[in-house]
Amino acid sequence: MNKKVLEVNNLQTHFFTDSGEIPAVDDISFFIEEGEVLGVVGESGCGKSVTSLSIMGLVPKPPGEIVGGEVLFRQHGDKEPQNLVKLSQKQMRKIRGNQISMIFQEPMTSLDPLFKIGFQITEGLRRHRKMSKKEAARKAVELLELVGIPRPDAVADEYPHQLSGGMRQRVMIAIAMSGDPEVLIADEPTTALDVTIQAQILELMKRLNDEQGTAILLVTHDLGVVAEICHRVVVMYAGKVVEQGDVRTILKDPKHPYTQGLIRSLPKLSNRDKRLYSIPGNVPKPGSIRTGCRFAARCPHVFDRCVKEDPELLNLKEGHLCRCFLYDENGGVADDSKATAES
Amino acid sequence: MLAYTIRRILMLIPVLIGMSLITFSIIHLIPGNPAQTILGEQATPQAIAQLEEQLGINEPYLVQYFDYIGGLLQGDLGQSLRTNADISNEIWPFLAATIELTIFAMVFAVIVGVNAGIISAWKQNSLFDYGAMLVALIGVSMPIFWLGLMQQWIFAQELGWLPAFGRGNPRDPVETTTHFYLLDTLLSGRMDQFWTSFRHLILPGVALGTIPMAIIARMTRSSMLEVLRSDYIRTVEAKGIPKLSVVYRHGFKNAVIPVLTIVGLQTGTLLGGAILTETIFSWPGVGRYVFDGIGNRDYPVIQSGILIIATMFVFINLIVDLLYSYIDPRIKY
Amino acid sequence: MTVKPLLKVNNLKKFFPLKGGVFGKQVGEVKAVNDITFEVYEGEVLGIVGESGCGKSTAGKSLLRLIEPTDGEIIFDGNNVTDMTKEEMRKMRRDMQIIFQDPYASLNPRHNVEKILGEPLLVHGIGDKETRKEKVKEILEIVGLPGEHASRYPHQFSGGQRQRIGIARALIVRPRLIVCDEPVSALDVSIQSQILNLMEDLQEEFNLTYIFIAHDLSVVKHISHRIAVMYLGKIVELASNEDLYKEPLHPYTQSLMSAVPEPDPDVSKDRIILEGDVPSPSNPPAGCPFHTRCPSVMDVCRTVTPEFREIKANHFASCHLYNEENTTAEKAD
Amino acid sequence: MRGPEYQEPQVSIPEPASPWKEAFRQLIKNKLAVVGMFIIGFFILIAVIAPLISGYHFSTISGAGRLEGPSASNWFGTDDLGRDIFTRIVYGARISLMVGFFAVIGALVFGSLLGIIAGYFGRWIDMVISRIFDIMLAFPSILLAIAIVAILGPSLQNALIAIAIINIPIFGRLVRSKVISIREEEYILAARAQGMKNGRILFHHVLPNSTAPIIVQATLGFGTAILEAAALGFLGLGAQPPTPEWGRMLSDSRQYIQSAPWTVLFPGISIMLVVLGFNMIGDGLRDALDPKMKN
Amino acid sequence: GGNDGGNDGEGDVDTNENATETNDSEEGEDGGDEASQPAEDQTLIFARGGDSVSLDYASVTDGESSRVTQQIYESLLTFEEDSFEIGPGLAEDWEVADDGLSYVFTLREGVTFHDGTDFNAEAVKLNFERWADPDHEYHFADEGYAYSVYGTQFGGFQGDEGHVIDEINVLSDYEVEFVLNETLGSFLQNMGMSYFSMTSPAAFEEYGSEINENPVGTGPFQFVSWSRDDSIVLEKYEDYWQEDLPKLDSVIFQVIPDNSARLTALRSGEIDIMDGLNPDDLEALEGEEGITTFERATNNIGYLGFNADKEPFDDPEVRRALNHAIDKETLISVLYAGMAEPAKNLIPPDYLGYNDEIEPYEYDPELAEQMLADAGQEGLEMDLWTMPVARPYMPDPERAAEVMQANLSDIGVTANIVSMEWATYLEQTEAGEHDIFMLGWSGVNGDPDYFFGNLLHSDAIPGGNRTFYRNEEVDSLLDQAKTSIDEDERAELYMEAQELIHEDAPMIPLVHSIPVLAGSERVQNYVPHPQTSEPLTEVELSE
Ligand SMILES: Nc1ncnc2c1ncn2[C@@H]1O[C@H](COP(=O)(O)OP(=O)(O)OP(=O)(O)O)[C@@H](O)[C@H]1O
Ligand SMILES: Nc1ncnc2c1ncn2[C@@H]1O[C@H](COP(=O)(O)OP(=O)(O)OP(=O)(O)O)[C@@H](O)[C@H]1O
Ligand SMILES: [Mg+2]
Ligand SMILES: [Mg+2]
Repeated sequence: MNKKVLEVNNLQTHFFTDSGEIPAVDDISFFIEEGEVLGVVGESGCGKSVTSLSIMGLVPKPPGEIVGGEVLFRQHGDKEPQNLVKLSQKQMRKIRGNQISMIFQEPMTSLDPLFKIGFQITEGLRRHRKMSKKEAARKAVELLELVGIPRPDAVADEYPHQLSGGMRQRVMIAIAMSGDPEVLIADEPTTALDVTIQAQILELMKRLNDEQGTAILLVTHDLGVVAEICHRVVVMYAGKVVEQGDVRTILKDPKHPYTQGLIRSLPKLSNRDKRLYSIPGNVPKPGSIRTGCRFAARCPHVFDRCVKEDPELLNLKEGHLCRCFLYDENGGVADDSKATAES
Repeated sequence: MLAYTIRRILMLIPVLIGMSLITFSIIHLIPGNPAQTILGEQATPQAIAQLEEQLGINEPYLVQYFDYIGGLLQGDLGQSLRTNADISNEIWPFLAATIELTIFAMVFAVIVGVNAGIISAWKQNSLFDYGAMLVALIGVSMPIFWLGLMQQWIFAQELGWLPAFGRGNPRDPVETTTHFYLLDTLLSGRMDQFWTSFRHLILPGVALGTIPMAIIARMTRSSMLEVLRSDYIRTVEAKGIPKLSVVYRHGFKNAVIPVLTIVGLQTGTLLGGAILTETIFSWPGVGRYVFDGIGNRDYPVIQSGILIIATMFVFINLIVDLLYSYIDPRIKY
Repeated sequence: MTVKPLLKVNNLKKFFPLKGGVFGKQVGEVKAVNDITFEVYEGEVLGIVGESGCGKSTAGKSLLRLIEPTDGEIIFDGNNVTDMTKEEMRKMRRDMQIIFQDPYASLNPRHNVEKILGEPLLVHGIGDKETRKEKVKEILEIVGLPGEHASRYPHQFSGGQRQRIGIARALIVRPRLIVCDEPVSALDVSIQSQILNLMEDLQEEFNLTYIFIAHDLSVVKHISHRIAVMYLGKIVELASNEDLYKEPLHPYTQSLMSAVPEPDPDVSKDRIILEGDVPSPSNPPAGCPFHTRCPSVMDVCRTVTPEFREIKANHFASCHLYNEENTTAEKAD
Repeated sequence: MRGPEYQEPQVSIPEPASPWKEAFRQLIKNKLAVVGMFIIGFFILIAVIAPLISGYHFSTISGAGRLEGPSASNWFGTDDLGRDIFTRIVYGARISLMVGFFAVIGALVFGSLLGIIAGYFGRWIDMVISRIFDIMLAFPSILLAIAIVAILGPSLQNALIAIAIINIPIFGRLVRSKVISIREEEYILAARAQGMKNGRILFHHVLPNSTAPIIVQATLGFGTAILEAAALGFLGLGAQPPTPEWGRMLSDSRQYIQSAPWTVLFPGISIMLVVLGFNMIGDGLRDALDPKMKN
Repeated sequence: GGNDGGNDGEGDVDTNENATETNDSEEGEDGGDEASQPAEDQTLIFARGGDSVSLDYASVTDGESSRVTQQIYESLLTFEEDSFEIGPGLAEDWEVADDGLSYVFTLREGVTFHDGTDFNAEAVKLNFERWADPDHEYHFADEGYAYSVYGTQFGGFQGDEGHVIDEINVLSDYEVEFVLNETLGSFLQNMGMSYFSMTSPAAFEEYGSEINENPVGTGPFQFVSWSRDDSIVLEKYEDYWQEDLPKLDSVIFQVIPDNSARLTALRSGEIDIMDGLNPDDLEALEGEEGITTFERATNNIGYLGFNADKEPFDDPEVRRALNHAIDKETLISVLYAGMAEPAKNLIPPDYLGYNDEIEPYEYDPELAEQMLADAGQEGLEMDLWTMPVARPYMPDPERAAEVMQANLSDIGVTANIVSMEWATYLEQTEAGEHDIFMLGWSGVNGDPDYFFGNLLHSDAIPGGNRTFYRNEEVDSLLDQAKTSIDEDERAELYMEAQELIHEDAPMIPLVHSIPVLAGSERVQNYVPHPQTSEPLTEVELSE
């Protein structure tokens, strides 16, 4: 079994706003192994971005704050993992962009419009590695080549607005890859892109994962993307992990009613059902439901206990976890659920 | 870029014509006969009639206007009715005094305002933020003439730290070439005079600069807050760049455009709005020159003064516009 | 499905002027919609897919003359929409409605739901106050919202609920044709299926005709009877749902389909990954607009714009690959 | 099919909260804005009940009690004509508030009208109106005000007119830009798609949505107008004696700043407080109504 | 202006004197001087509220201009240090023909202009002709020059009917004759006015119409520089004809518009003399270490005039009643801090023919109210016009109006204060639009005719007579006094006129203000002249 590079344990990130405390990330645990692509899926507002920002130590503060849990990062060669949550901002800066880097959803707005591409790619490097200007310039071109940008020399001398969305996202990846990170966190890297461009970027990420062995935490809401590139998947709902497992299990044999519903409600290219399945109700904001299963209000199998108690994340089988009262420890169907559960 | 500059300058022409027309109409709507004003209560009707004749103020307005514009095109601003002096010669020292004061005030306002704004945004909701923004709020609410009076009273009269009036020590007049005292004293190598002139600038400069400072601080803060929340700043943060560099290099550069706009607008306002400060601090500037001109019904003086101020204002904004494209590569005209 | 065309669009064009230069003259144009022709039959759903910026929205808005088309002909139910006066057009709007992509931007934040939904009735003079109120309640229930919500304001609804309001607004005047401009792309997956189902139900219930615009091929495929694929302002392929999926003719359609990721790890596809980006519509390439990225590009593609022709029965495409003389050449490859 | 009966997971929102009520709720959460409202409320109160709270008349001259310091009988002392400064400040509140109110209303009405015309009709009308605004704004406002007062003659009423005039382009531009930007909003497109006429779109959709920034500007404009009136008063171009206008009181007393500082202190503080109050409310309103609007 | 006068300096004494002085100032640095010892730096800074308009003395009338031109220029005759008593100036001697139609002036020899050229009879002729003759090459009418004082004092300009100077004859290099076509009682007084002083003919040649910025005279100081609205710098004219004078090395006229800033500057020693002291500050200054005050003899009148053409002010009884209503003492204490005399006549007390026998109308509100009632004017309401600008005789007209408004309301009269732009004010009062109005008058040459003739003679309607007072008897008394050249006879006539005027009460004479200046105690020999300005020839700074 591979080593875990990054381990998130019971992470809690809350926002303290005028309208009260919002537990955007509410007791989340998962890990990434070396060279692995882990997908985090979930609908808008369920806390995916906040999770990734928490790992990076970039939660906007105020109003956000990590109120509990730890983020263990095991650097290559190190025995003892570091708890990133405990590090000072200064120590964090050494890790950010160097050992862990991140790319964002909006390629159109994620690059500083006033600086040249070349500068932006190597800004972090020059800081972390004390590179000379010349070296940095060469490295920038190298990285642009790596992410498959045509005319890398010219592009390094251009400004972001001169590039298309796909190119910019490649540049973002180049920036992220500049420090040879062990973990790359990609927060919805293709959501804003067209399908044809998305295919290019996914291809690129796959290649980097293969060739450089970089572990990737891929945040997305698109199960298609997950199927395409991820090895394992974490499904989030309203700030909580509801299901976790390898990609085949999650997509082919999901256990949690939410995951099931999600997959069934997708229109698919290959078969045209007359009617889509749909999960009723709305996606709740984290914090709007305080007790019971967060999904209870929309769940077709809901029964009394769901509303009263918080379900635990159960290990159904090796590496497949699910947070639902329908199941018991061993992946069987729990007794009390049978009464109300319909098929 | 060049095309844009040319277009902008061409676009100024109707504005300038409109301005001159409005100024001209306004001043001729002002009641009161310049001849009577100049001669005062002890003048005889004959003397007034004679003076009117000589001043040429009995001509039809349009004739006067075209005379004026004709002269203007040849760089002739006309003559003051009161002093008979050529305005083009006479106005420069006033203008220089105002420009020097304005620049000083603006430099003060920009340095203090921008940094206060940046730090406030950086340390949002900190004690500094609250303090600075409260001060800024009071700053924009302060009647400038009252602030000036209070400063003069406290720092010049009660404490005696700084001179209360004028541009320099009257006993030791500055040898003027450019009429910018700081420059003139440097040119003549008189460091003592330079220091004196500088000290004279402090009170009026600070009084004049306080309101723009407050406005700039508020603007910088809100602009910075927006920028600091933006995606690309998060990217820079994710690269592990030190906060100072994030805030000043990336943050401020991106936040600077609205700040620059305000600086441009405020500079224009200061140029004309210095009347009050100039009166309080006996600063021989162009605001007072025009204000006195109004009092004296000195048409050419009012006309030229306002036109020059407005033209400068318009050009400052042009420069600001052009600066945008220098700072922001996305703006190409 | 009847075979009567409800809407005929002939050679529709929309070019946006590009301004620049010293005098702000037009220096070019964005060919957002560049000569498209199609028909929509009563009761059918015509899907339009294409990547961002290919002109889908522009086409949709031009159909309703919310944007004045540059050229072309739109015939709705035998009436030439392009020739109508303003007032005729206004009346016409009862029959042709639109649903927008952004459920946040398309509802007036200052109006409550009752006003939003009641206003279309009012301007078309339908019913009195009471009946309008009734109708609002009725339509709300139809789109799956409690009637009491009528007094609420848009900000009190979630995205999906807002989109339901948008649909209700389009529906309340009982139109015959609704242009749906990406009605689900801003929504979450679980909400998206709700809205898609709702729209399907409504279509059957009220015998509506939809022009359904989306960039998501699987969504379009799910809801449409026929699909038009757009690229750079042109329709490159138009066929029935089944035909298009079974046998995409145009290389662009083929690569688009292969690029759509399926949420099924077992479906393994031969991906055709296109090179580069979509060219700018202000400077479209000569010849076939797709030739810069086409995997099977030929010399003729670079110079000659392919004709939009019926290649198989009811299956249209514009590609040189299917020209008589080229077919053999291609096969030989 | 729709799922089984599900209860909406709603955080209980009190029923129909119009954007205005929503904004008001936001506003009263803002501490500074509340302080501002108290300040303005206070000044309005003393302005209204002025005759009740002071035993003097604002123009009662007493040669004997000149330039007396603050005392139990004259809370803020007396001025050079022996008039009670407190009384004059209290009556002065009437003047300042009135000037602020009418100048802003005037500028608002005319500015909005021009702005709507320019923004809505566009083309050459917009060109002409915008150029006029440009030209007016190119003049330093205080100079323009001075010139206008010079034409009309110095008086409170004329100062008010001048202030209204110089503020017209500020409101005009704001309204114009709002109208133009709102015209591009999707809900306006939607309204057109519903078959609404231009007039209806303008009055039911465009205008209600531009009110927020206008209200904010108007509130801040109160402060500016009061400052401008005081500046004109200070230059002797505003209210004429014995009207107890604060700016005028300041300039009349400035020669006594050393011997009798209270004569200068209190009018200045009053101006500052009122303006501060309006600015606080304005800032609060901006945050509450239109968080994106800057400056 | 250029300074070539220094080298042309003749006379050993002068040069010696210079040498010693320079020595003094160079060596004095370490020498501990006594208190009364002259200071080493003889630069006097005179601070004032406004700048000069022009340095061509005759073309401007404002006091601030003449304050400077007094130092640069001299006229043929001069006034006594502190009165309008006439004495020799550039003319050593003068002779009047018996018929009063010819005056011969004998000029001082050896006087040079600052540009080194000689002062002589030709220069006198040229200067006078320049003013009198609109076609004269140095008249500069097209450049906007106007010589209104000349017109006023000599009855107009060449070609005008009333112009009294018929011709000017150069009898010799140093003798010049003025031939008049009618007698003028104030002719000699006029010759003492600083307006009629001598500019170098060579300077006209050189500077043309820019003479206003390049003054060249014979006075004790010569022009160095002028930065507008800021300062004018003058320096000692080394070849000045009065030996050992001036004592100052240079004089700087500094503009500080704000009264209190000016006082601060004085206290801090940045300036030496300041004009326009707030009367209220006077008390504070008394006994203040190092600061002294100078009172200028009064030379003006501030009055409240009635419009005798309007009801009810055409009724002398009403006018007299209102005369009793105004409390001049309060006015003086509130507005002038005591630095004014209550007025009962039109002319200031030191003037020729001042009638001290006149019993002033006492302040008596009850009597006033009674008299008004008797005249049938109860509940009288009127507009009280007040000037928008401060004048020498009325430092704060609007406040004064407020005080009088209060006085009037005490007797049941409602006065609405009306103010308008200054020129308009003057035009409208001249046109008789007002009910009652405030205004004043300042003397220029110490001659009573300048007051009476301009303010109360019916010939001055329309014009200076804004009360529309017409009394033929008074007119004829004034006419006789004007042309007479016998001082005693003139005094007699004026006394008589004043009695009639007092009885008719066309105005309420309010005050003769006493301008106060403050200065450092270092300033020696400074004597303010009633004329509002004075040469600083004798002034000296002590340590
Ligand atoms: N700055 C903030 N202030 C207050 N609440 C916040 C803030 N940022 C995030 N949240 C809350 O955290 C929750 C999770 O947000 P997050 O951005 O992680 O969602 P997400 O899963 O990334 O959604 P999306 O798919 O839209 O990107 C949101 O519902 C929001 O209420
Ligand atoms: N008002 C306009 N002025 C100028 N160009 C425009 C305008 N509106 C659209 N365009 C241009 O026309 C082209 C087509 O735009 P359109 O909005 O129709 O694309 P779309 O297919 O709807 O894209 P999306 O999927 O992003 O909504 C784009 O290049 C766009 O930049
Ligand atoms: Mg996110
Ligand atoms: Mg679109």
